[in-house]
Amino acid sequence: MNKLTYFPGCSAHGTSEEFDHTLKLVMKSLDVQMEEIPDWNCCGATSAHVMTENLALALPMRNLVLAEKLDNKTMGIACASCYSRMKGTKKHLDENPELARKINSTVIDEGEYKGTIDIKSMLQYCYETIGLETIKSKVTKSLSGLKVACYYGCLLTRPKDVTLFDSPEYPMSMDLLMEALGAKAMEFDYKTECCGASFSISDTEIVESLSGKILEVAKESGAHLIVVACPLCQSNLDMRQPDIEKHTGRKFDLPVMYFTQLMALAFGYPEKELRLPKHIVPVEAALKHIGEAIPEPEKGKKTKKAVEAESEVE
Amino acid sequence: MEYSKQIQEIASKLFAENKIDYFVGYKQNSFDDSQVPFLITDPAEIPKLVFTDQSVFNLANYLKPDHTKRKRVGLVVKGCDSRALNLMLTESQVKRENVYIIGICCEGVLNDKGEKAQNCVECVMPDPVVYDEMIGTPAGKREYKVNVDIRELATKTLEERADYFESIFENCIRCNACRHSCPLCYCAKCCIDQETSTLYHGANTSSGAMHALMTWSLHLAGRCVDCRNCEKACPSHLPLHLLHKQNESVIYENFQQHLAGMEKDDRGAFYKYNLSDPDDFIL
Amino acid sequence: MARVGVFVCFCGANIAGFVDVPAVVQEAKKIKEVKVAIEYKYMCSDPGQQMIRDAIVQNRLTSVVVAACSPRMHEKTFRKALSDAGMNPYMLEVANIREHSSWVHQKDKKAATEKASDLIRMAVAKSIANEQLHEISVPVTKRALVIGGGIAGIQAALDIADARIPVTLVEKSPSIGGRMAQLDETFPTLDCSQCILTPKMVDVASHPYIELIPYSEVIELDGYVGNYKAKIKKKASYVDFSTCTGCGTCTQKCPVKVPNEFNMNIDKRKAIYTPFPQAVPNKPVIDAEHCTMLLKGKCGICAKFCEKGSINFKMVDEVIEREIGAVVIATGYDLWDPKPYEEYGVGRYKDIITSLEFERMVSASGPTNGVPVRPSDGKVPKNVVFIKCIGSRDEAKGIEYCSKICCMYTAKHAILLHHKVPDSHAYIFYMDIRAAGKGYEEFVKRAQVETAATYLRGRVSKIYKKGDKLMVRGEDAQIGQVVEVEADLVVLATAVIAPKDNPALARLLGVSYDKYGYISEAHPKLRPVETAKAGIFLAGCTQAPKDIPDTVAQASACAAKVCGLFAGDTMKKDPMISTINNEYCSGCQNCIKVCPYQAIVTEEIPLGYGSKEMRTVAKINEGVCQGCGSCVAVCRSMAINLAGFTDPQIINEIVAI
Amino acid sequence: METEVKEAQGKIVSAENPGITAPADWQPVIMGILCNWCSYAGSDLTGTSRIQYPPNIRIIRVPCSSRVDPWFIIKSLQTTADGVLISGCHPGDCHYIAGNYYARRRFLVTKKLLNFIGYHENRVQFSWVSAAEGPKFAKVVAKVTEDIKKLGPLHRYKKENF
Repeated sequence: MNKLTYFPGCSAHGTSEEFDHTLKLVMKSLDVQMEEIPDWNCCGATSAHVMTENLALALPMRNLVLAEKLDNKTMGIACASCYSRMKGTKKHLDENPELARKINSTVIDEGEYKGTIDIKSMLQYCYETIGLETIKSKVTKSLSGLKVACYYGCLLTRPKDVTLFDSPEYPMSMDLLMEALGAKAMEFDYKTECCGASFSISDTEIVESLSGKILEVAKESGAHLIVVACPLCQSNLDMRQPDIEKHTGRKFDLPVMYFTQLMALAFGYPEKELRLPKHIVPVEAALKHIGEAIPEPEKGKKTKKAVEAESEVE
Repeated sequence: MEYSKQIQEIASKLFAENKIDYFVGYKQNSFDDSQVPFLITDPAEIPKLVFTDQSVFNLANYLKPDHTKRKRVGLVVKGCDSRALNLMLTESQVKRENVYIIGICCEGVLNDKGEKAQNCVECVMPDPVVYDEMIGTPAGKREYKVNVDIRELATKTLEERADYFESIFENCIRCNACRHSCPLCYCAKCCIDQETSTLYHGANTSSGAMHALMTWSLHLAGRCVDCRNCEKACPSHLPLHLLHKQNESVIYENFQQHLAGMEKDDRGAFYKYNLSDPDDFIL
Repeated sequence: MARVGVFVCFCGANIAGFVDVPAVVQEAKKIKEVKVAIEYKYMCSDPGQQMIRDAIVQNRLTSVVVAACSPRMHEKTFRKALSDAGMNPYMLEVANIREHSSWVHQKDKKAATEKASDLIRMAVAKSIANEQLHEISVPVTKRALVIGGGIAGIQAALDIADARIPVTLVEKSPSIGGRMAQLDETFPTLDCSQCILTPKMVDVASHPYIELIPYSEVIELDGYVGNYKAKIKKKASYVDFSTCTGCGTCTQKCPVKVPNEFNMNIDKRKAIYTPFPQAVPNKPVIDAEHCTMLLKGKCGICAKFCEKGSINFKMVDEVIEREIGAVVIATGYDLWDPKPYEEYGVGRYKDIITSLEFERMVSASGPTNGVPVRPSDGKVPKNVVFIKCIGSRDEAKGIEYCSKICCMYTAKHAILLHHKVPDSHAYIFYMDIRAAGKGYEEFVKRAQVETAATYLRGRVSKIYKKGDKLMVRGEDAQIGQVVEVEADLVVLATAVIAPKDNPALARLLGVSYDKYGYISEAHPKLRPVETAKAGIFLAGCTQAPKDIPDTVAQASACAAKVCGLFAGDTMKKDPMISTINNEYCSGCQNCIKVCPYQAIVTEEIPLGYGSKEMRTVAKINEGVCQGCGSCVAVCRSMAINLAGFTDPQIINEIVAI
Repeated sequence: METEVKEAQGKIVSAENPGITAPADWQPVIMGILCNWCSYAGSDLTGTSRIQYPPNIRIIRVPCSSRVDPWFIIKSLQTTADGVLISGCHPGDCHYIAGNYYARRRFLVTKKLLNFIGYHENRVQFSWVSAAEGPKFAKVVAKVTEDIKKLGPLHRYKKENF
């Protein structure tokens, strides 16, 4: 029984409720007990850190202080930008203890900041702490035949020296996770490109062009659907898809699912548990591909040749 | 501390096995209870050999080339003496195979007032650091203490110190006994005696003495083992150890707690350096 | 009794303006050893020197003091004047009354004058203790060792050998030629690299004064300038070069195929191979890592087919020694591995290649017979994107410096692409175009105009796959927009880096190297081809990125330096070095401990006059001693003295005032 | 320990030994021993850039600070000099690789020993001056001169005839 301090972030209880829900299911079957931080507050993403630095630090710091109270080693964070704020803040505070003491004493009454807790995104937690082998073992319904494009977004692996997780430019953890579930992760170059998140209210056109690009390349890769680990990515790619299609005049119908949804599916939960109705772009069609046989591309042979290239005897 | 018997046995054994040509030890003085260095070539004289807390001299001095003529020598050394010998070996003044070393784990010798000598009270290494045969039980390395006189002088004003040392230098008669008694002053021709330099070292004046003694102590800085042979030899009873102990304390605290002659192949603090040596005294 | 002449210089108003020179001269006259004291406007001028020469002769002077500018300025000039007058040049002392008096005490003429007189007294006193010194001549072994057989090594070796000085050229690969042999055509003239290089390679092989040792490495160097001893390891080639005719049957018959490093692993070579057709020497070697005979003891086909029986699987590495006088380091460069550029998909996409791979493709003798093709499907590319500064000028992923040659060879590649595939189009992403050099800017223009290559100023942020195309997205800073280019082939201009074993070599030769691994020159401006260690020179990219013209120029400069070093049978050396009076030496060997140049050794001398017994004393190696005086200060017996700065001289100075 | 310098009726009172006084216009002699490659070149630069400094220093050129035998210092103090300044290359810059590291050790011990037998620590000073530090050399000389003026003339162990 692993224990995990859980920080859902604002969207988990709203737009990305399906993420939160399936995450809890998955963690249950992975035998992880999640303790949600009592009375957690906004991480300050997007708005706070453009206003005042200290506020941008104070908000996550309070959450960290609360998190340290329930004494678990690790804190798992659902939302990518919450994750980025928290981990960034922790790094900053650990590097400037003086500042940490100042903020702690002035604004935070919940207790003293120790900087002991280890922060992980839920993807990171599944990949590093639980491990692919355990996940494989839990799979009851393989997703074989399903082609997915894994989209990590900008914050999950960046900046490198903050996240200290996977490659900042071409991460593979989610892809491998999907392969573990039996699905086929396609070669997808836009997995870390910007989706225009912070403009999703102010200037939707930018969002459309940027997200449009992502959808386009995902389509190119031949994927049936896009897998994400971030609510904002999800809403941008899913919600805006119709408008994007209207603008570009291209039909994508690429459902955008959370990796936890697919995990839940693979772990044998019924489809209704996945909260599919919440999706704008219908998912069902894509999921039909499960079970199909994928024709082995000649790429595989090539790689074998590459191996021989080392030294071959006629 | 009474090891006369053991030493006599070893000496006779060495002569019997023809391992040595000379044996250098101590002999009782006829007129009082003090002792003198005693160099024997004839086994018949072995019974005269003694070793007690009166065996004050550093016999390593008798390994100087002009004394032993590079013959094979059996030698009695205390802790401090063995450190001097160690340096002589490192500086290739003595061939190891030419000397059979009888190391004494020293419990300290007496000064002429009959109490334990100052350098023995402050001794850091009473056991021999190099030997063929050891007598007594090792006491191990002791903690280094800055010499009591140095500490006391440090509390004096600059002027007081100056006057004190001027009086010392005034009383030096430039007999060079200190040099001759020091096992580490083995130079083929001492710089003080050289034509090129006598001019500068001056004659028997306080300034001449100051120059000679300062140069001498700087030549021994990082090498002096505090055996106090020089002081015992000085006819004017000058506290020559002050200069040496001063240098030793400076070197100890600044250069990785260096002490002379403790390890083999250690040539002394001036013949190596450390990138992190103190630099703050330099503008 | 010493007879000293004092010559005080006005240096125009430089000295006379702030020092009362006549008064100084009067003061000098009072010193009892001073027989003559003269003042003059410019002592360094011919008439000035003439005065000195005359005075020396007329007054039978034993030493001379010139009170003028810093000795670092004119000491040599005045020494020459002395020797012209038949006096030992080292009887000169210079009193620095300009830099140390007139220029720094301009507000206080009296003090400046007093100080000048004092400085002269000191100089006079010192000069009295001066000894007659004579230049030391060190024998030199007239043979140069050149390390590296690229164009730098080849040029240096040929130039030295043409001066009839024997050269040993050591190359670690089986053939000389280096990087230049891999190039197709060279900027800015587009003349074929092979055509201009191979004749030189042949010259090396046939030159009577060049000993070519291929497939070997220098493993040890000791000694000092003019008298080095080098140990060279000849790697086992398993082929007896003396009998091998280079017929090539073995290579045809060999069944083992190995990636061909000469062609950047685009095609295969055999396990017994010559790197390329024009190789010098044109003899094959066996690659022990892949030969099945050497690995598993099976096969041996090459041996069966070799008529001469030159193949010998028993061959082992052999170490040979050479006595040499000077060394030229010319180890060339490596190319940076672009792996860190993950956003470009380096390693994932076969159609992203490096410039040298492209160079091999367009080379007529290359693996694709001069036609660039896409590694993925072998199609001929139409749209080719070249990206510059891959690794260069990139603190985040690569190195800070500019690799210097990429701008030019990329322009060349655009032109070559146009030649080979006329209907193709080249897009070039660049940060700046650095085309400083004869005919370089024009060459870039040519690429832009004639071949209509599209130059886009900006970095590429992303490369992604679209069908079988590569989409290259980057910024065009000139229009301030993001652009996307659909490419069939992407060529990365990877940075030039120092060979990875440069530091090891530097340590073994005892020269210094910088943080990148390049060998450091003695002075960045004034001694660019020498290392800090006397007699060791450097040429080409082993020092820093360079193009071929610069490399060749530097190589020839090295040759000139080597020839200069070898002019005459002995090297002249400054006599101001340590000398040991072994009568006083007690053999404690502390001087050996502190000498930074290992210039002190021990010697055995008789214990006393006519004695059979020996004692050990120290001995100075005149060739090595640089005259720092460390040993003098640590010698308690004062047995060592430093000529020109002896204790008597310095003490005289101290007590003179 | 040392009493501060007092300007008493236009006289300099030695900080070392209040018993010793000197006229206010008294000028000390400072023996400067400079290494050829850094400090001497630096002092030349001071000259070529016309930076002014007190005229009390008398400069001796040696190849390297490691050439300086401690008894040069003692000698100077006994004969002509009221103070000594020794200058070499910065650590790591030694033209002879490591000479100044050996020198640094000897200097420290010598300085302390002289202070121990009654010389004020400012009598003997050391500096690292590079060939590029013309201004620094001027500063150093000014400081040393100032210090030694405070100390007044050196009286002990002076030799009249030698």
